[in-house]
Amino acid sequence: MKRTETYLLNMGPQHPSTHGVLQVKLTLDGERILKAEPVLGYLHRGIEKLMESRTYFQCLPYTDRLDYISSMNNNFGFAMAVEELAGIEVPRRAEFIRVIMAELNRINSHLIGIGTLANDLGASTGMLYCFRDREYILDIFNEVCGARQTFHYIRIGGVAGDFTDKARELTEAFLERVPKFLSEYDQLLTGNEIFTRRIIGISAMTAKEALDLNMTGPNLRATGVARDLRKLDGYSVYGELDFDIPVGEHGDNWDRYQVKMKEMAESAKIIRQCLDKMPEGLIMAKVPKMLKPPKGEVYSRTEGTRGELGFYIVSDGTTKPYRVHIRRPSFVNMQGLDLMCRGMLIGDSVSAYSSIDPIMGEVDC
Amino acid sequence: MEISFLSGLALWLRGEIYALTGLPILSDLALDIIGIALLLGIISMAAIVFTYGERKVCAFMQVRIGPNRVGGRFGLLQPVADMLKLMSKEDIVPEGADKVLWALSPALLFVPAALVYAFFPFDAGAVLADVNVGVFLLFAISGQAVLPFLMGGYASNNKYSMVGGFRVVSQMISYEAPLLFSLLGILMITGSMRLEDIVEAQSGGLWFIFLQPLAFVIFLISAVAETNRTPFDLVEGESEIIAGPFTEYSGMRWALFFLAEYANLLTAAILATTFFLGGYLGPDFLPGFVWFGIKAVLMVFVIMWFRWTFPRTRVDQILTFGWKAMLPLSILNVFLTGVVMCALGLV
Amino acid sequence: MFGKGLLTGMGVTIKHFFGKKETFCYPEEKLPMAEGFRGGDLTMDWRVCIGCQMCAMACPNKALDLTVVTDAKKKRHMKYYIHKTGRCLFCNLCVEVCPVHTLQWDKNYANSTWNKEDMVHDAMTDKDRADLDIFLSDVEKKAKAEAEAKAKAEAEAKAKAEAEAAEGKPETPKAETKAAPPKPEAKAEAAKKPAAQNAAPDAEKKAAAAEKKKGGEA
Amino acid sequence: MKQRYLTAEELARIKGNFYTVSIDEEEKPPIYVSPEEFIPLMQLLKTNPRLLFTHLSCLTAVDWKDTIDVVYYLFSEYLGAYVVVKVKTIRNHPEIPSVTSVFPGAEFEEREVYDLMGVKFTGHPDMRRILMPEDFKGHPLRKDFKYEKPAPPKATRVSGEEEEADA
Repeated sequence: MKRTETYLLNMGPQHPSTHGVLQVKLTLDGERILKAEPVLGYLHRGIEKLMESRTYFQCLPYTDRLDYISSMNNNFGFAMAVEELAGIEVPRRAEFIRVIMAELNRINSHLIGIGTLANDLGASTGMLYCFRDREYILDIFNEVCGARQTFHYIRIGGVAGDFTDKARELTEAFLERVPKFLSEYDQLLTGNEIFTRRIIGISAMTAKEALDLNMTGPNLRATGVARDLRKLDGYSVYGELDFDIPVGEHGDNWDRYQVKMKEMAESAKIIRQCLDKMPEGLIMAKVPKMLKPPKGEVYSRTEGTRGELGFYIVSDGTTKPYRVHIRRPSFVNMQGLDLMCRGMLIGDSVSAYSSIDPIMGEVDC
Repeated sequence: MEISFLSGLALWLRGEIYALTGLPILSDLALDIIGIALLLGIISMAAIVFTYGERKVCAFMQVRIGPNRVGGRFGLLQPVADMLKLMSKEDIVPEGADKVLWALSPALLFVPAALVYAFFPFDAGAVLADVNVGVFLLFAISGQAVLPFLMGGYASNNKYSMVGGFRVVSQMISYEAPLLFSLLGILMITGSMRLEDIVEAQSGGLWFIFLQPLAFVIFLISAVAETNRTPFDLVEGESEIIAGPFTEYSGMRWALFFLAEYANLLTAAILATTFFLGGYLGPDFLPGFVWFGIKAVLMVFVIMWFRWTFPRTRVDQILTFGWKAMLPLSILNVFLTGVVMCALGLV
Repeated sequence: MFGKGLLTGMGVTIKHFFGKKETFCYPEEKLPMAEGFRGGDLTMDWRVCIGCQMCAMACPNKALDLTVVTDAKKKRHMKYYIHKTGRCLFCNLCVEVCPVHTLQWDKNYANSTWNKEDMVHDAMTDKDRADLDIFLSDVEKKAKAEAEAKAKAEAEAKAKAEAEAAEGKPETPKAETKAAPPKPEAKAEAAKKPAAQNAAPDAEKKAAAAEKKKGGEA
Repeated sequence: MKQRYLTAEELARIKGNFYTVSIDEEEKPPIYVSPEEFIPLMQLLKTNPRLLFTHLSCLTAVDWKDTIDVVYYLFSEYLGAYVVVKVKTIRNHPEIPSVTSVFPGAEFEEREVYDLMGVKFTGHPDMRRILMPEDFKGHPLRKDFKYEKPAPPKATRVSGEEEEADA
C-alpha cells in the first residue's frame, strides 16, 4: 500500500514573499497544504508598554510605527481617541485636511498591496508601476509634513502643518493621474488570463466564516458584507461626503483585489470632494501643553486600510496614559490565513499572504 | 549544398591546412576543433550579451534605465562585473548535501545545452555536424536537460530545492511531447529531417510561420516551458520556492546553471528561426548568417518580452494546459497538415 | 479569444519600453526635498539657546543628551548637544517645543554610518565650544569687574555717609528737620550713582557684543 | 462616534435574570460580571433578537494593582449601539472562561492577553504565547514586570577541531 508522509515546510521569517518577518509553518502533503500556522512576534517592540511611560503627545510618533505603510491612519485613530477622552474640538479645516491625508494614505497602501500581489505572482513589472505611481503621493506628503513614511502629521487637536497651495496643486495633478494608472493596471493585470486564473476562486471565504473570524476591512467586504466604519460611524467629516463601498461576492483573492482597486477610485472621489469643501481657518485647536485628560476610558475605532483600527485608552488623570490597547486589523485578520491556505498549493499560499496584506509592524505591535 | 560565405571560408581553410600538412585526417580534425571553439565562443558570448540584454529589456519595460554605472553611460561592462562578482563569491556547500551529485549537476546540465549547437545550420553548408536525422538527434539530446535539475534539487538537502526538482521534472517532460508534435507538420511538408533541407524548403519567402501558424504558437509556448522561463518559470519561482533546484548554489556553480539557462534560451530562439522563420534565408544584401543572427535575436527579445509581462502560472495549471491543450492541438495540427497536403496532392 | 488579455498586457509593456523613463541617477541628481523636510542632523545656535532642556524632555525616545554650563551671571549655555540619530524618531517634537526656535534640520538625509556608535552627532562643533569658552571667560571678567566696582562704590558711599553723620551730630536739635531733606538727597545721589554705574557696564557689554559679533563674522 | 451607548433601561433588562451582574450609576456604566455567568451573558448579548451584539470589536485586559480586568467591547449594527463587558479576576492566578465558544474570532486576541497579561482562558483551542518566544518568563504588560536581559547564548562551534583552538 503506498504510504505518503506529510512534511513541515518553514516559510519565513526570512522569505521573499512573506510580507515582513512573518513565519508560516506549512504542513504539506506533496504540494497541497494541510495546515498553515502563522508564527508571530518577530517584530514585537512592545509599543503598548512604551506608551504607558510617555505623555500623550510623545505616544503619537509610536503610532507611526504600527502600520508603517499607512501611518497617517494610525495617527488619525490615536488623535481622535485622545480628543474624545479630553473633549477637544478640532477645527473644520483640520478635519478636512485629515480626511485628505488619510485617503491619500489609503491609496498609497492599496498600491503597495496590489504591487506586492502582482510581484508574488511573478509579474514584477506590475509592482514597478505601482511603486512609480506611489511616488507622486509621497511627494505630496513630503511637501505637507516633511516626511515620506512616518509622518507624525495628524496631532492631538488638529494637524501639524497647513495644506499649502503647492500641496493642493500636487494633489490636483495626482487626482488626474488616478484614472490613468487604474486603467493601466486593468490592462496589465486584471485582463491578463494567467493573472485571473491564478487568483479567481483561490482561498474563497464565505461571509459567515469571515464574520466569525472577526475579519474586517477589504477582506470582509470581499465576502459581500458592506461594513465600512467611515459609513457606519461617520466619524470626522466622513458623514458629509458621499462615496460608496465596493463589495465582492465570493470572498476569494479576485474579489479582494477588485475591492482594493475600486476603493482606490472611491478614495480619489473623497479627496476631490474634500478639496472643494475645505474651508479656510485654523488648523490646530487650543490644546493645553500639559494635557491631563479626565480619569476614565475611551475606545475609538476608525477604518484603517486593512480593517477596523481601534484605540482603547484608559487614563488615570495624569499626563501619561495608564493603559493603551491597539486593536490591530492585520493581527485579527491573520486568523483567516489558515482557512485561506488549507487545501491550496504552495503557489496559492503566497497569493493568500499578499491578499490579506498583513503589515508585520501592525501584527506584532 | 551551395557555397555560402562561411562554408567557403571553411573549405578554403581546409585546403590551406591540407596543403601545409598533407594529411586529410589532420585538416578535418583542425576544422572540427575550430568549429567547436567557435560554438563555445557563441554560447559564452550569448550568455554575456543576454544577461546584459535581459537587464536592459527588463528595465526599459519597467520604466527604468537599467545598468548605467559600470562601463560608460550604457553600462556595457555590466556582464563582466557580474562575472567577477560571481567569481569572488564564496562557494558554500550545504551541510548534509550529497557532495558528488551536488557538484556534478551544473556540469551535467551544461553538456546537452552545448551539444545541441553542433546541428544548427548557421549558414548554407556551415554546420559542424551535418546529420541527416538532425531533428531527431536534436531533441534526443535536449531531453537530457531534465536530470541535472533533479540531481541539483535532490542533492542540496533543502526542502525548497526538492520541491523545485519535482516541479522541473513534471514540467519539462509534459512539454517535451507537444514540442515534438508541433514540428511533425513541418517534417511532413519537407519530407526530410535534415535541418538544412528544412531551411531550404522555406526558400522563396514561404516561411513555415505562414504555412503552420498553429504549430508556431504551440512550438513557442512549449519552447518557453522547456527553458523554464515565465510564464512557466515555476522551477525557480523566486516568490514561492526561492530558487528551486539552485537555491543552495552560489558563486561559479550558480553561474554555470545561469550559463546553461541562457544557452537553452538561445537554442529555443535558434530552433524557432530554423523551423519557422527560414533560418539563413533572406534578401541577399546581407550574408546568410547575419539574417540568421537577426531573426534569433528577435526571437530572444520576444521570449524576454513574455518574461517581463506575464505572471507565473501554477504547477497544476501548467500540467493540465500542457496535456489537455497543447498536445491535442499539436496532434490536430498534424492531422490538418495531412488533410491539406492530400487536398493539394503533394502526397 | 484566450490570448486577448495577454496581448493587451504585452501592449502596455512595449509602450513603456519605448516610453519615457522615470529613473533619476541618485548620486548625481538629488531629489529636491521640501523646505519642511525633517531629516539629517539637528543644528542649533548656542548663542540663542537658553539651555532650558525642553527639547530633551519632549523627546519620546531620549535621543538628546545635553550638558549645560551656567556662566557667572547665572545664565545657562549649551556645552554638548549630543543628538543620537540612531534613536531619533524624526518626529519634530523638539523643534516645535523649543521656546527660542533655534533647532533646525540640516536636511542632509545621507548620513548613514558603518556602525551604530557613529550615529551620534554633536550639534555643537568644537569651534562653537571655543567661542563659548571665550564668551564665558569674558562674562566672568566683566562680572568680577562689576563686583569690584560695586564694592568700591559701596565703600565710598559708606565713607561719605560717615562723614555726613559726623557733621550732623553737633546741631542735633535742628537735625530732625534737616535730617529729613538730606536723606532723600542722599537717596537721589545714590540713585544717580548706581544708574551711572549701570550705564557704564551696559556700554561696556554693548561694546563686547559688537566685538564678539565682529569676531563671529570674521 | 455615532454609535450610542446602551440606555439605562436596556441595561436593566439585560441585568434582569443575572444576579452576579452589577452595573453602577455612571454615565456609560460597563457591565461587571463574574466569570461563572460570563459565557451565558455573552450568549445572550449575541443571540438575543432584540440585542444582536454580533461584533466583538476589542478584547483586552487592564492591570489595576489589585485585580486584572478583562474588557470586552461589543458592537451591534441592529441597535447602532455598543456595550462594555468587564470581568474582574484575582491578580496572582487569573482564570476566566474563553469566549471563543461564542466568538470564534477572539482566539488570537485571547492568546495575546494571556501572553502579555497572564490571564488564562479555560476552553481556548490552543492556549499558547503568541508574540513572546515560548520560553519567555513573566508577562510584560503587567505593572510589576521586571525585565532582566537574558545572557547572550554561548557561541557553540559545530565542527570538531577548532574548538580546542578557541577554548
